[in-house]
This record gives sequence, structure tokens and C-alpha cells, in this order.
Amino acid sequence: MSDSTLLSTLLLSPLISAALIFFINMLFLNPRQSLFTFLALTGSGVSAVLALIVSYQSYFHAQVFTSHLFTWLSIGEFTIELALKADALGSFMLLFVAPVSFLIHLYASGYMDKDKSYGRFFTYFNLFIFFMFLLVLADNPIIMFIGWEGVGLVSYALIGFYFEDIQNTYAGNKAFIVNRVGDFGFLSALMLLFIEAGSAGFSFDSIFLSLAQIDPSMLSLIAFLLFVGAMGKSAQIPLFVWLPDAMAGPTPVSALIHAATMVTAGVYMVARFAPLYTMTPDISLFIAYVGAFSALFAAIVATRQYDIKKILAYSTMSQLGFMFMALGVGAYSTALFHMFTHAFFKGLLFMAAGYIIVAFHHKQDIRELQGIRKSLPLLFVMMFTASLSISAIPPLSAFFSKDAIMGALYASGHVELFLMALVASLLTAYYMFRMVFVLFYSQKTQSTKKSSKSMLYPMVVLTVLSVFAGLLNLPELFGGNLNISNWLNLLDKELLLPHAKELLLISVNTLLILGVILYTYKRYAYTQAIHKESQENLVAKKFYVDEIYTLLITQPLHYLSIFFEQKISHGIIDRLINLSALYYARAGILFSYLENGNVRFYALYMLIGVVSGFVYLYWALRGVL
Amino acid sequence: MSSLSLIIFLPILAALFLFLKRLNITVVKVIYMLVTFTVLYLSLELYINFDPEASMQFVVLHPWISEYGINYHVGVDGVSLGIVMMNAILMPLVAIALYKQRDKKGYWINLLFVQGGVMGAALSLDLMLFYLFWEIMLLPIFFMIGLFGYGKKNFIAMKFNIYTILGSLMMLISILYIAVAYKEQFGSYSFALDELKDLRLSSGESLLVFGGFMLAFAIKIPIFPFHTWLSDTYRSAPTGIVIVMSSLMAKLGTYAIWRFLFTMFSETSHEVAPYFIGLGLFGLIYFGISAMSQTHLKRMFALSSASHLSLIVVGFFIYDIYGLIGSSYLIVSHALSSAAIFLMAGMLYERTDTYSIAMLGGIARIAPKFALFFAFFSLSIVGIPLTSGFVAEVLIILGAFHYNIYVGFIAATSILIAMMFMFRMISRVLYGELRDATAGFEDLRMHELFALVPLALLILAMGIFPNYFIQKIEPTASSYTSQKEAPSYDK
Amino acid sequence: MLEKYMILSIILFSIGIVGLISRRNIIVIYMSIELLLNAVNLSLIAISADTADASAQVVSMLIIAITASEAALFMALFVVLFRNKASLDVNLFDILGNKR
Amino acid sequence: MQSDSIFFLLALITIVSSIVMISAHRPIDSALSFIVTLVSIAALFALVNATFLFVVQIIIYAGAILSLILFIIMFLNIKDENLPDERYKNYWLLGTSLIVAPFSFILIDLILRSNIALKAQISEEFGTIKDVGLTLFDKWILPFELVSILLLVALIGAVILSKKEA
Repeated sequence: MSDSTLLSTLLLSPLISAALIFFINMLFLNPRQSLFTFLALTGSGVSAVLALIVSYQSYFHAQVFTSHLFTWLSIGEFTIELALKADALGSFMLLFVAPVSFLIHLYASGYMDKDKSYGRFFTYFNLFIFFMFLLVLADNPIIMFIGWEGVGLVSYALIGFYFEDIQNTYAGNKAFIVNRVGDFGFLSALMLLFIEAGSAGFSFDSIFLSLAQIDPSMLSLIAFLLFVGAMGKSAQIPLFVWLPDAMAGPTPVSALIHAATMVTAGVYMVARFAPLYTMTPDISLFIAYVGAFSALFAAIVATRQYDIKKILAYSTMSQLGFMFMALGVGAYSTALFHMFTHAFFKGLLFMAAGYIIVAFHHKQDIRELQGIRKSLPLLFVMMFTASLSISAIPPLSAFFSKDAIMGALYASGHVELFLMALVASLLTAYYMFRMVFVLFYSQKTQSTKKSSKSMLYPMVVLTVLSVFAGLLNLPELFGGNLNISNWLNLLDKELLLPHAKELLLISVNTLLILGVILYTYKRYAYTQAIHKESQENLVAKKFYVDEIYTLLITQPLHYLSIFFEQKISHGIIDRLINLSALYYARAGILFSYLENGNVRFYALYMLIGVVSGFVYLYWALRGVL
Repeated sequence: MSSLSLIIFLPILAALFLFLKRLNITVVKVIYMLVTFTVLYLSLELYINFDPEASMQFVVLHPWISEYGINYHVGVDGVSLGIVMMNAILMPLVAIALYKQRDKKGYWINLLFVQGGVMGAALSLDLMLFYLFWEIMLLPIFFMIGLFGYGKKNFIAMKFNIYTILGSLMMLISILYIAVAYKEQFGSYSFALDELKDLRLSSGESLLVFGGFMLAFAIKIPIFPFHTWLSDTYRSAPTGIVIVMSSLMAKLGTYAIWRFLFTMFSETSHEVAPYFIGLGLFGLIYFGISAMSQTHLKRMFALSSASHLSLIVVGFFIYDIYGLIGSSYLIVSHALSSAAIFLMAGMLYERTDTYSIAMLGGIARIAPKFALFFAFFSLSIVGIPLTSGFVAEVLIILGAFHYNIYVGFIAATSILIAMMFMFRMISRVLYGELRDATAGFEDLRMHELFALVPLALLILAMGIFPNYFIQKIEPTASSYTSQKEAPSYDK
Repeated sequence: MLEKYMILSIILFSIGIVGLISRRNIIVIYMSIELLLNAVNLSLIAISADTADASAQVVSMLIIAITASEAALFMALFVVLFRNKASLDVNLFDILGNKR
Repeated sequence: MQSDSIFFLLALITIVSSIVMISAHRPIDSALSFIVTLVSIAALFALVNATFLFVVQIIIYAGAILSLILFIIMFLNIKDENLPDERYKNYWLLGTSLIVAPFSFILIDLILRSNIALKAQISEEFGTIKDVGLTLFDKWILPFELVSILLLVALIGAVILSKKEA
């Protein structure tokens, strides 16, 4: 198989399986579920295997796969090739996106078992992988944008998957609209970029070559607008409101789209445009601050959530904030590495949550799910591991990635960012273990008999990965040589700390986190503290952000709409038009008074006419006479 | 007879024949199908034989009223080709979809008549001929609303007609004015577009004449503030005619701006372009926001159409290759999408007897195919990637950014505006609980699928392989823009 | 001499028009019309005298003949109208007008 | 100069009596003053030697038509309540005069400015019955015959109009 066909197959196999599932689902009345499972798993499995091959070749032989499908659009200078390119960054993305997708497919085949919309679900799911690959592999920003919007669209469809409850579809609408606000920025940025630097072609490489000719303020604007797109997709302040609501979708969706892959697209995009961001330090710093505030905000809100999936959603937002902090200070590969580990442990956490939800009849409130350790021992182990990992306990995967971020923040000299990150990281440990202790350490016991093998296996794999994935990018401190960073070879800033300082940082950090976990244990394990929390304060109400948005955007728009339609269109313009017609009719009545049937009046009109004619002629001919 | 003349006159003659002859309704439908498919076949042949590199093709020129220089002069270029194809594709599909619902002979006769009128207006290169067809299109609309409409149909038909005729009269005055001015300068009357190009008018005169033309087009499109006939007319017009109005006639208005105004008054067009861009952008946002509070399905779609048409106007007045191509692409793509969505709204009404969004709901539970297509076409209006609307919007936005960065930002809001109401509408109509009106909702029938599937496929094809279609338009558009360089480009 | 006759004719004609339009009494209107014709006759006679040609006098005579026939019809009309409305007011005879 | 002063006298009588004719409230007053007008016009005819026309004017107008009018007025037995209520008569007269005034003024002005008079030599026979008769039956025979038809038509019309509804 040639490189080009390999890459095309990687991209197209999920699309083909999606199309097949779609047609079978539409055309046949009672297709067998196993057929769908087979098609879906084949589609994602093939691409997972190929993705591993691509990553292997890229890592060990620095091979760059390319594939040119067709010319999408060509007008004047605006030539958009539908071309794929798997460079180091792309291959790295493939390395975790494709396998995680496959695992979650496997998991979903258990989760969605016997669902009446099984076929529809996997159509969307495979379509999602297709768009995600398109996003990752695109060789120019417009095609990337298509993938970018495509994943948003599928995410919309999947959030509203259980459309019988209209609220779910509203959540989907919200997700898509907020995302599109981001896309507005993204698209504007791309257009400006093309106008400023697109004359030599619009693939990433040629853009980066002509970046130097762009005016710095314009460059900042472009960088900012691109980041607006990332804000929307990666749920950063202020465009994060959709992510918690997006948990209305089935749990595999939350695991795949709203934790592991799609939401990280913003991080990927900023990393992809790293040459641009290195030239605009102000915007980079802005990104770091947005990331810091998002991380902190989400972590604070997560401490008062009760819905198991919402906790994880805020946690995702918080972790994404960490990644943006790293991007902002120029530690691109560190951010990407955190994204890599995050995909595993967050995917695992969501899958575990989904497992619990299925096992306990779609209960999602942790207060109702207390004491399930006995019935789900394996799950307890996995969830505990994942929580340790996300809290950055050595030597689990997130320890390496998060610690690298902290180090980079510290080294960048922005102490305030470092402190915010530290607080957010402590809060992470707090809310994660709050959940774990409430769920598993309780006097109560609940039992269940449901279990599904196809759901468990992927989780086991992900547990292993979330434990060991960190070793791939082992820092020098621990005898590694930053394999992934070297592989990616992005324009990282040199943010190295002396080993002693780094060691000190790590130990203090770890100790603090352990202290927090201990405190959490004291507070929540085997107590009723969870029931005593106030529901009314600012944190529990999520800082009233949704309400503020409704008040500031949704409602004014609605009133404006009514105002436009009823007051301006109908009240002013249409009334003027109708009135002009009416007065035209009135004028007719007025003239009909002249036509009164009285002949001497007619004679009068005639006389007036004749006299006016006379006077006019007399005046006009005054010179001649 | 050349194929262009055949395309124009076959439907009109068939309509006259059907009008004069007393026939069974089935025979009428069969003849309708035969005629529209013949036209489709001829148009496809035209499309295939069309040489993108040459400008005006298949020109037919017969003297008509020679002492006044009025000729029968038709021809096709890249942009009118799009309208011709739309017309040829939509008409048979409309018939397939409405095949069982409409059993009045007049319905089909009027549709045929309208097809001929639209074809004629799109192809004519002589101002008088254009005016003739422009008015011919109007008559069937009047009868259709009056005969088959809903609500206060007589009032609305009357209002629509007087309103549009008012505009047309201004246009007629302008046409006569320039013909006389031409005689003063060159010694003979002429209504031919390529000769009138050479006419030199003072800036005040050409502004007035331009205004006369523009009024006619602005009312037909409609541009803010000439839009108030729109939502009522769309609401009370029967499905077939709504499709014709939104997909063909409104588009013809924008097309005519390009074909006539930009050719004859290129300098004036440049002078007034900023105002019309402003008006278009305002309309884009205004109509979009107006649509948000609509509770009536067809009115919402009407306003959404208006919003997109404003964007098309912006694209034309930007006068930049991206804007021009984007607008002509959006003409075609929006014609397809809006035709499909109005068709589906008609099906919805036929099944539920209501257009009120509040009374609908839960359709996706029992009619998955309907829901799928409805959602797809709504999303294609929003301009989701891989649908044709996305390509067009991206091009227009690119042109707008090229023109001016602020214009660009406002034009880019077009990707936000439509979905603000579209998504909520989809939720309310398709999802949630079943209502009284939607209980027992019947899924798409076979013949309806036959009408919708080609539209959906075409929209997808135009979104995935835009280059193939755009190559037919590009040389025409670039020949226009190379004549006059894009006026301003400031950061 | 001709100018004087002409001026007098014009004045009489104007007075006739004034009477014709201002008055509502149908008999006075009739007489105003006669006055108009007489004014014309006057000018015709003056022209005839000025040109020493009898043709204008013949025309004037024909006019008088027409006046006579007109008189006959008018008288008949007066009788009919008066019989119907018992009034000489022309404003009553306006059924051709805009009646709402 | 004698004829001039006679002309002015007659003109004055004509104008005054015609003004009285159009402004009198009762038709009988109008008719009587109209007789004065007609007679003075006849005198004006005589002043320019149109003797035959003078006779015709007196006989047909003053004699036949006016007496017909008077006869009708009396026949109809018009009382005051049968007369129209002409409250605004004077305003109307004034208004219409104002409208007509420029018309008359312009015509008079034109006549005064132009030189239209030929002042041909008047023969001895001018205005006699022979002269007029010869012209009438020589040049104007067709109109003359047509007028006779017109009179016949008017006669029949008058009879039919005034016939009572059966």
C-alpha cells in the first residue's frame, strides 16, 4: 500500500462505514445490530491500525505521509487542495485519536446495546472520526475548518441524540451555536490570513513562510481570532457554557468527543499555528491567562457539582485550561503531551462514569450513587487510578505531563500563572477525590448485576495507558530524553529549570496534592458532608454565567427580533406602504368630488384649462407679439 | 429553432396550449412533465456544450421591432447558465413532489408559464425583451396566489403585484430613457445590452437611471426596506409559487443587478457600491434577527431567504472575483436549499394543516426520513461544511474581507445568523414530544423522495466538489472583474 | 370700427361665459348661451362689413337658424325637466356624477 | 363721429343689459333685459349696414325666441319656490369673472395690438337682402339645406321630448 492510499484509507474508512451503516439503517427495516457493530468497529479499527503505522513510521523514520485527493476549489489565487499530510504533529494526534476512538467504539457497542437508534448512533460516531481525521490531517486551514465544523456538527447531533427530550436538543443547539461563535473568529482569521499571506498558496507550510510579510498588528488580530475559534471548541472562558450541557448526550459521546478528542482540537489548532503564535507574544500571553482563568474557574465550579458527568465536564475544561497555559507560555509540546495523557485518563473516567450510569439505571447524581464499591470492585480500581493520575500523583501519566506544564509556567517567569495553575491543580485533586470518596467510601451499599464485557475491556486498556503513557515523554530529570517533544519538534521556548529547583517543585507539589487528598478523605469518606453542602452560594450556581448570558445575549436578541419584526417592519415600513396605498385611494375619492355630474362645473374646469392655456401662451409668446 | 429559444418558448407555448384545450388533469400533468423534462434535457445539453472560456454563447439575434432597435436577442454566459439550470432542475422536481396534491389545471399552467418567463428573463440580452419577460413572470404569481393561496390572499396578491409593478415601471422609464439617450448620441434607438455599454451619461443622469433599475430589482429581491411584502406573500402563496419566488425570481433580481447594472453603469455601480453593501449587510442582520421571533414556519424561511439574498447582494457589490463567484454560487445553492425547504414545509402543512412552529413537534420519532431531510436542508441553508452554501459563504466572506476588513467581519456573521433561529426551529419541529397536529405524521412517500433526493445529492455534490461547478462560472466572473479592478482595498 | 366690434364681442362673450357657469337657473343658462352666440354673430357681422363680403352674414344667418332649432329643443327640455323636478335648478340634474 | 357715439351708447346698453340678464334672480327679469340686449345688438348690425341681418335679428330673436321664452316662463307658472336657491350667486359671478378676466384681457390686448382691419370699400348693395340672398344660394347652398334638415330634426325632437309619458 502506497503512502498516499494508506492515508486516504485511514481517512475514508470511517466515512465509508458511516455511509454503509446509514444506508442499511435507512433502507432495511430490522437490520441486525451485530452488522452495525461489525461495520463500525471495522471502520474505526482499520483507521486505528493505519494510524499506528503512520505514527510508527513518523516516529522512527521521520516519514511524512501525504495524499492529494482533489482540488477542492480554485479561483484566481485562492486554490484549496483537498490534500492530507501527516507530519509529526499530525501523526502524534493520530497516535491517540485513532486508538482511543476505536476503544470507545468498542465500549459504545456495549453501552448502546439494544438501543433502538443503534445504527444512527454509529453513523454519527464514525462520521465523527472521519471529520476528526480531516481536521487533524488537513494540509490547509480551509480543509481543517471543514473538519472543525464537521466535528461540531456531529457533536451537535450526538448531544441531542435522545431527542425525545427537547432539552437535550437545546443543549445540542447551544453547543453548536457557541462553537460557531468561535468558528466565526476562526473563519475571519483564515480569510485575513489568506488576504495577507495567501498569494503563494494556502497550505500550512506556505502560510508560515510568508508570515514575516504581515504587519504585526494584523498578525496579532489574526492570532487572536484564531484563538477565538479555539476558545469555542475547547470550552475556554467565555465560550465554555456549552460543555457542561453537552453531557446530555450518551456517555460514550462525552468520552470520545467532549473529553478525549474534539475539545482538544483547539489546543491542536493553536499548536499547529505555533509559528504564528511565536511571533505574537502578547496574544500568547493572553491565551495563557484565558487558560489559567478557565482552569481555575472550572475547578472551582466542579467542587460543587453533583452530576457525575458534569464534574468530569468541568474537569475537562479545567485540564484544557492547563493545556492553554502551556501553549501560552510557548511550551507547545508540553501542552500536546498533556492532551495526550488527558485523552486516556479522561476517556477512562467518562467510560467509568458511563459504566456506573448503565449499571445503576441511569442515575447520575453522586449523592444517589453512594457506596457502590462492593458491586463494582474493578471499576473502583480503575477510577481510583484515573483520579490519582489526573491529580498528578507520580508516577502516573498525568504527573509527567502536568508537572511539565507547572515547570514551564514557573520557568516562564509568570509566577501568577504558576500560582493559579497550582491552585487549580489542588482543586482538581479535591473535586476528583470528593467524587471518588462519595461514590465508593460510604456506609451505604448498593448492588447491581449488570455488566458488559465489551465495556470493560477498553477500560482496562485505557487504565494501563493512563498509568504508563507518561513514560513516553520522560524528562531528563528522571533519565528520559523527552522523546515526544523531540519528535514533534515544535517551536518550543527553552523553559528549563535547574534540576534541583525542578525536584523541589515536584515534591512540594506532590505533597500538597497528597495533603488535599487526605483532607478530602477526612471530609467525605464515610460522612454525610456531601448532603450538607449549600446549594445556594455563588459556586453552586456556577457563578450565574448561564443566567448572565441569557440576560445579556439571548433575551436582548429575542426582544430585538420582536422589535424589528413588529415595530420596524410592520409598524413603520409596512404601515407607510399600506398608508400610501390607502391615501392613494383617498385621493381618488377627493378627485371624484370634481366629477359631480354637474355640467356647469365641467364647463368651469374647461374654462380654467382654456384660460391657463391662454395665459401660458401669452406669457410664452410675449417676445414675439 | 435554437435550443435557447426552445427553452424559453416551449413552456410558454405548452401553457397556452393547455389553457386553450380542455384536457383531463392527468393528461395536463403528463404534458407538464414532458415539457419540463424536455427543458431539463435541453438545459443539460446546454451545460455540457457550454464552453467556460468563451463569454456569451448560443446567441440568437432576430430583428423584432427594428425601427426602434428592439431585437429578439438571447444568449447565455456562466452566470445565467446557473439560473437556467436551477429553473430546469427545480420545475420537474416540484411537480414530482406535488404530483398528488394539486389537481387544478391552472396550477400547472401557471407553473409552466412562470418557467418560460424566468428562462426568458435570464437569457435575454435586450432590455425590452428582458422587461417583457420580467413582467410575464409576474402574472402567474398573481393568479396563483389569488386562486390557490391561503389567508387574505386577494389583498396580498394585489399588494405584491402593485408593489412589484411600481418597481418595474420605474425600470421601464429608465429603459426608455437610456434608449432615447442612445439615439441622441449614436443616431438610432437601441436596447441591446452590448451596445448600450458605450453610452455615456452624466453622473446625475446615470444615478437616476440606475435608481430606476435598482428599485425594480430591490423590490423583487427584496433589499431592506422594500421587504414588507415578503413574509405575507410567502405565507399565503401556494408551495409551487413560493419555490418559484424564493428560488428563481428573487435570484433573478440579484442576477439582473449584475447583468444589466454592472454592464451598463459600471462607474455608477462603483460609486454607489458602498451604500448597497451597507444596506445588504444591514439586511443580512436585520432579516436574520427578525426571523428569530417568528412562529410561522414559512415566514421564518422567508426572512431567512431575505437574509441570504442580502448577502448575495453584498457579494455582487463587492465587485471582486470571490464576491462575484460566491454570490453566483450562493444563488444556485440557496435556490436548491430554499426550494427543498419550502417543498418540505408544504409537505408538513399538507400532513398537519399548520405552519405554526409551536404546534409541531416530535416528528423525528415517527418520520425519520422526513426528519433527516428536513434537518439536512435546514442545515444546508445555514451553510454547514460539505454543503454548497458553505462554499458560497466562504467565498463571499473572503471577498468582503478583501474589500474591507469591517465589511468582512459583518459578512462573516452570516455563519452565525441563520443558525440562531434554524436550530431552535429544528428542535421545536422535529424533536421533543409529539403534538396533536403531528400525531400520525406520515413519513416521506416515494414520489416525494424522488423529488428530494436529487436536490440533496446536488447540494452535497456542490459542497464537496465545488471546483467542477465553479470552473463554469470563473472565466465569466474574472472577465468582469478584469475590466474594472476592484475599487478599494484598505486595511 | 372692426376693433371696437371685436372688443364688444369679446366682452359679451365673457359675460355669457360668466352667466353660463355661475348661474343655476336653467333659463338664465340658456340665455347665456344665446348671448355667446350673439357675441359671435356680432363679430361675424363686423368682419363682413370690414371685408365687404356677405359670406360672414350668411354664416351668421345660419347660426341664427341653428339657434332657433336649439331654442325649440331647450323649450321642450324645460318643460320635461320642470315637470319631473318642479324646479329650474340644474344642480338637481346630476345623475351622471359620483354618487356614493 | 356720430356713428362712434351711437356705437358707444349701444355698446353700453348691450353690456349693462347683458350683465343684468346674467345677474337677475328671476328669469322673467333676465328675459326682459335680454330683449334689450338683442335689440341693441340688432341696432349694432344696422350701424354697419347689415340691414338684412338687422331685420332677421329683430324678427327671429327678439320676436320669436324671446317670446317663446317668455311664453314658457309663463306657461310653467314658475313661482319663487321653484327657483333654485342661489345664495352664493354673487360669489360665483365674481369668481368666474375673475377667471375669465385674463382671457378677455388677453384677447382685447391682442386685438388692440394687431392690425386686422381691412377697411374695404363697402358697395351700395352691401347688406341688402339681394346681396345676402345671392351669396347664400350661390356659395352656401349645401349648408343652407343642411340647416333645414337640422330644423326638421329639432322640430321632431322637441315634439318627442315634450310628449308626456304614456
